[in-house]
Amino acid sequence: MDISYDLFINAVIAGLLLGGFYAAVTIGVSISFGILDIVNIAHPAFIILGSYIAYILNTTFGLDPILASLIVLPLFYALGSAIYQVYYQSFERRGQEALRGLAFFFGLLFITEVLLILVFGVDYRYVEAAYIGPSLRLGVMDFPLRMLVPCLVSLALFGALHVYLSRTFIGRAIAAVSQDQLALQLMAADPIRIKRIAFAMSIATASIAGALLIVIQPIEPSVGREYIGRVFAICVLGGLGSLPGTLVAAMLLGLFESFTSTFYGPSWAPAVSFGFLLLTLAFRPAGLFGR
Amino acid sequence: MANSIRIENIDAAYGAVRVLEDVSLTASDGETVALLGTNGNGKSTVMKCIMGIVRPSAGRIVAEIDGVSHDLIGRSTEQIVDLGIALVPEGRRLFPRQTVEENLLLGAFRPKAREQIKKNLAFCYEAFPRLAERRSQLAGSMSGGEQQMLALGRAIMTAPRILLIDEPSVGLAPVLVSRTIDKIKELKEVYQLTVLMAEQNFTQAIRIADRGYVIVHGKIAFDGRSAAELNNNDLIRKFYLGL
Amino acid sequence: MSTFKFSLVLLAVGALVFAAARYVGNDYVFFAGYTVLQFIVLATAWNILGGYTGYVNFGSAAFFAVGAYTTVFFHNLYPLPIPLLVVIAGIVAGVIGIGMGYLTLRLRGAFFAIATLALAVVLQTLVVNWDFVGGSRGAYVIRPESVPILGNYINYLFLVMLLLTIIALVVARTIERSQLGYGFATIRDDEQAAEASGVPTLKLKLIATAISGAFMGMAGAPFPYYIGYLEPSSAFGLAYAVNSIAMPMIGGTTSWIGPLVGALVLGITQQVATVTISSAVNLLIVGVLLVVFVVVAPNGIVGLIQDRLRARSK
Amino acid sequence: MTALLEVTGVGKRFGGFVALDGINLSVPAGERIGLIGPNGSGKSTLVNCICGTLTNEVGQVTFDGKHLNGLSAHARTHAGLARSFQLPRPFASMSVADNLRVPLMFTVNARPGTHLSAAELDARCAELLTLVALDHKAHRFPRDLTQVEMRKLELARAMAADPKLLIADEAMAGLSNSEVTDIVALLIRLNERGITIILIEHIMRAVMSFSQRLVVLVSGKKIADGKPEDVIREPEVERAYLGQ
Repeated sequence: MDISYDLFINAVIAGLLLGGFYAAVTIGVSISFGILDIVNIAHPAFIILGSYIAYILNTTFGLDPILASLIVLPLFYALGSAIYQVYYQSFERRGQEALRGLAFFFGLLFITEVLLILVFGVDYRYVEAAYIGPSLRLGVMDFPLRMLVPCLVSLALFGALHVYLSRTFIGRAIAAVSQDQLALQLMAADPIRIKRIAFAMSIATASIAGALLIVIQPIEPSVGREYIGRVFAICVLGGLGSLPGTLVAAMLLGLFESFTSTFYGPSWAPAVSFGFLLLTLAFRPAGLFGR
Repeated sequence: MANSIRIENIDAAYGAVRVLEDVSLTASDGETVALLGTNGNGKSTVMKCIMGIVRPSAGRIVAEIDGVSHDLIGRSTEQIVDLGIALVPEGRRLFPRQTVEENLLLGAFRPKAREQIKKNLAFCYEAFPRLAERRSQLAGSMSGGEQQMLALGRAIMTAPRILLIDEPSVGLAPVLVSRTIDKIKELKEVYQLTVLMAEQNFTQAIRIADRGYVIVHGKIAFDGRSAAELNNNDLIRKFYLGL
Repeated sequence: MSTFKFSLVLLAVGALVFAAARYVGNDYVFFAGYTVLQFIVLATAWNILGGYTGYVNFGSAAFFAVGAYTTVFFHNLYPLPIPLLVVIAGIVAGVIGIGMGYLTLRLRGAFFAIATLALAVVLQTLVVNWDFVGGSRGAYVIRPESVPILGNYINYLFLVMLLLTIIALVVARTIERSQLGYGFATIRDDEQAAEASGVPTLKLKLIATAISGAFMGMAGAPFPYYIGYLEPSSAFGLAYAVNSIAMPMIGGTTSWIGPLVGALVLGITQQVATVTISSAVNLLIVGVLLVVFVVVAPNGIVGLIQDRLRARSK
Repeated sequence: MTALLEVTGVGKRFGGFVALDGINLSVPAGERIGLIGPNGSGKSTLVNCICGTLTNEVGQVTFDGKHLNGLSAHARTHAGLARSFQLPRPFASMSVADNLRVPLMFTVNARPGTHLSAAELDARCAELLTLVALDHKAHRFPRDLTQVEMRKLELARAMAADPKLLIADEAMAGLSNSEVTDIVALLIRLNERGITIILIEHIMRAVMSFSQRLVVLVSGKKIADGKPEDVIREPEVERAYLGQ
């Protein structure tokens, strides 16, 4: 009985730590899909790109992967800015985002994945850092630092973005832009510029999320696909663009996956997110905290 | 310093449908001018032309802000707002999923407005105590009257010199209409604004208007040089109800 | 041209293609040809939902794999003739399509697209955990050395796929010209106006999803016999998903001919590139072409040709 | 005699905003009704609740003896309710004639006992196009139409569903005087064929010449309902338009 109690407690801890990390993976999609209504299904591919960049900087210069991701953050921001410009000019402005815009992001997803395969092959890659390996133990509770550090970084990122979106002029404009573009213009703000900033920020978060991912697990180019279901499930369940909702949904999914792997085996975990997504779409499309 | 707006002979069309024909009107410094007429006659389109939302096919629109003239045609909406012209749009167009306070703060997006944000916010809460009580409530959950107050407050937050208001009475019960009209007068006096107001509710509008125009089928049908001239109810009845 | 005449023409073309391939007599022609035909079916199937109604399916690979694993399942249980397997696979995949659609098609199109993407991951998870069909290790499906009359087995597979291609094209073209096709187009143009005109939009979307999914499943059914050894990562390969979108988008999405053109152009290019460069690079080419076409030529090759013709006639 | 359309106690809110507040409306078969009211008074919301584009939270809509609550929009069209949209929403990828073919195929042919052959479909399309004077544009696409023609197409498409009740939502906004006269005449001709019509319109001249009965909405409430000449003189209506 003692053993199953330990197992249970540790499954909860692992789930919460995993959920914290999922929050960082999802926050970019919460901004692009949840707030801006841009269905960027390539987001997980950009996260994997972030992982590989952290990997290169870690193996060649011995940089800490999370620090590395902060250094390349501006590059991701610029990439996001450029992608939005193409997206706006080619699809949004012409009202063709539904079919062709989706295909565009699907193409980007595919190109990124194939490029990574061409450069790095399909072998698993990993990084070195002091916190990968050791564990913090509190009685029966086990906190692997490999999970704890990403969870804390993720929560910090989450908190920073939440403050930014609710306390700054640009942040409030980002939250407003999908509600009423013309009204935003009447506040003297250029909605296209606001969207470009927001989308660039969403891609910038992929840099950090990527570094966290490769800290948690070794990666290969197609790992991103497993995250497509996860991020959109969390984003929809969290109520599209609501940051507190996203955090709660991420924790829930983390817990469910943790319990699934603990009691049924890790190979079943990817199916959990899909079940989440389908049930949400079928019964509560507005999410748990529906707007 | 003077703040005024002058529209000279504008035409406007949606596709092949002509909505405005040779419309000219002015609102001089410190005036409250009413643009009267029933729905579908082009009042909103005049407002949209001034704000750069609809581009006139002919004519000129010139605004004088603090004594400096600006040609408005060809400028984007956000540039026009940034000059110091605010529009309270038809249907209010609040940000429904943001709180009252966030809506007000969004009004202060332009750099000039950010300088006066404290003063203007305090004024809004003083002028509209309901907004102060409900500052953390979502805008979309408020009643029609409260939403209209918020829309006015949000426009004031942009620190305008010229205020345009499109149909403040829409969807409001009669008692709220007169309260809203009183508030517009109060705002105008405190901030020394130049006001152009499009309104269907004739009786309410001319209570505070210095002058007014009646627009029928896209043309200025009557140019009332004074409030007294506009008070000729029979004439208005003819224009309004087609009697 | 009536549907009957059109079918006859396609059958004649098909017979010619088959005769020509037999004349060359090289097995490689049949292997490569099979792949191109399979892509024509996938692209045509994708377009029945994506092109006609405007709902994007990213999960083509999932439907394809459902077909392939239906075959593996029966191969391990009780081997059936391939044409029968094709029919069963079509039914299974069609039913899955309806189920997915029923849960998501009432919402905005983006939700359906995302759900299809996730469907692929989940079905793959299921298969990986299902030992009867080989699990993560994969399954061997030994194809017979020869079949009666035709002799060579790959000739037989090629012929099955050729017939399936003809059926898919005839179905697509028939839909396009029928009441159903009108209904699909109204959904693509404006769903609210469609409802106001009496079009039962949800029902039609489900029909489109079922037909589209069924053909993808059918395209997958002979695949285990073609490849000999099926593992989850090959059946669920992203290449199927991206090709079934890229081919109609590059060819043109509004009529049956677009996916055909796109599949021929891209399919043949890929066969050539696989031999001369590498298979990873040719996938990159598909991705890049997809992005370039949706940005630069939104109506695909067919659209470009139509514009050219129109310009000349003026 | 029971009414063709019976709206009882219909209410609709958007957030805290009450768009419709307990609307009752009874429309006997064959009548021509004008529905007027200032902007934002809830006219379009009422139409959307009747036609199934929106769902009313309270109240009941009954049409031709049938409860409509819970019925999808297309089922209501099949039952004999047709509407035109305030902003025309043509099927952009189809020719003008094909736009009319859609309701013919999906609504008229879906009714038990009717089956139009291909030739009959063509004839019906041609007839409808002649009725709205668009016959010369049958094979053009909506993008080639002027705004006026687009409105006519919108009306023709609603008529193609062979409705018992037609709701025309601001079919005349932005049209010239003579065009308004044309459309009013067209609607009256349709009514003479036995179609009940609700016209939502701002152009008072059109409303007054069309309506046998006038209903006025203000702030989501019905404030007047009766003979047009009387209604327009009611102090409450005058107040709604002129203010007090």
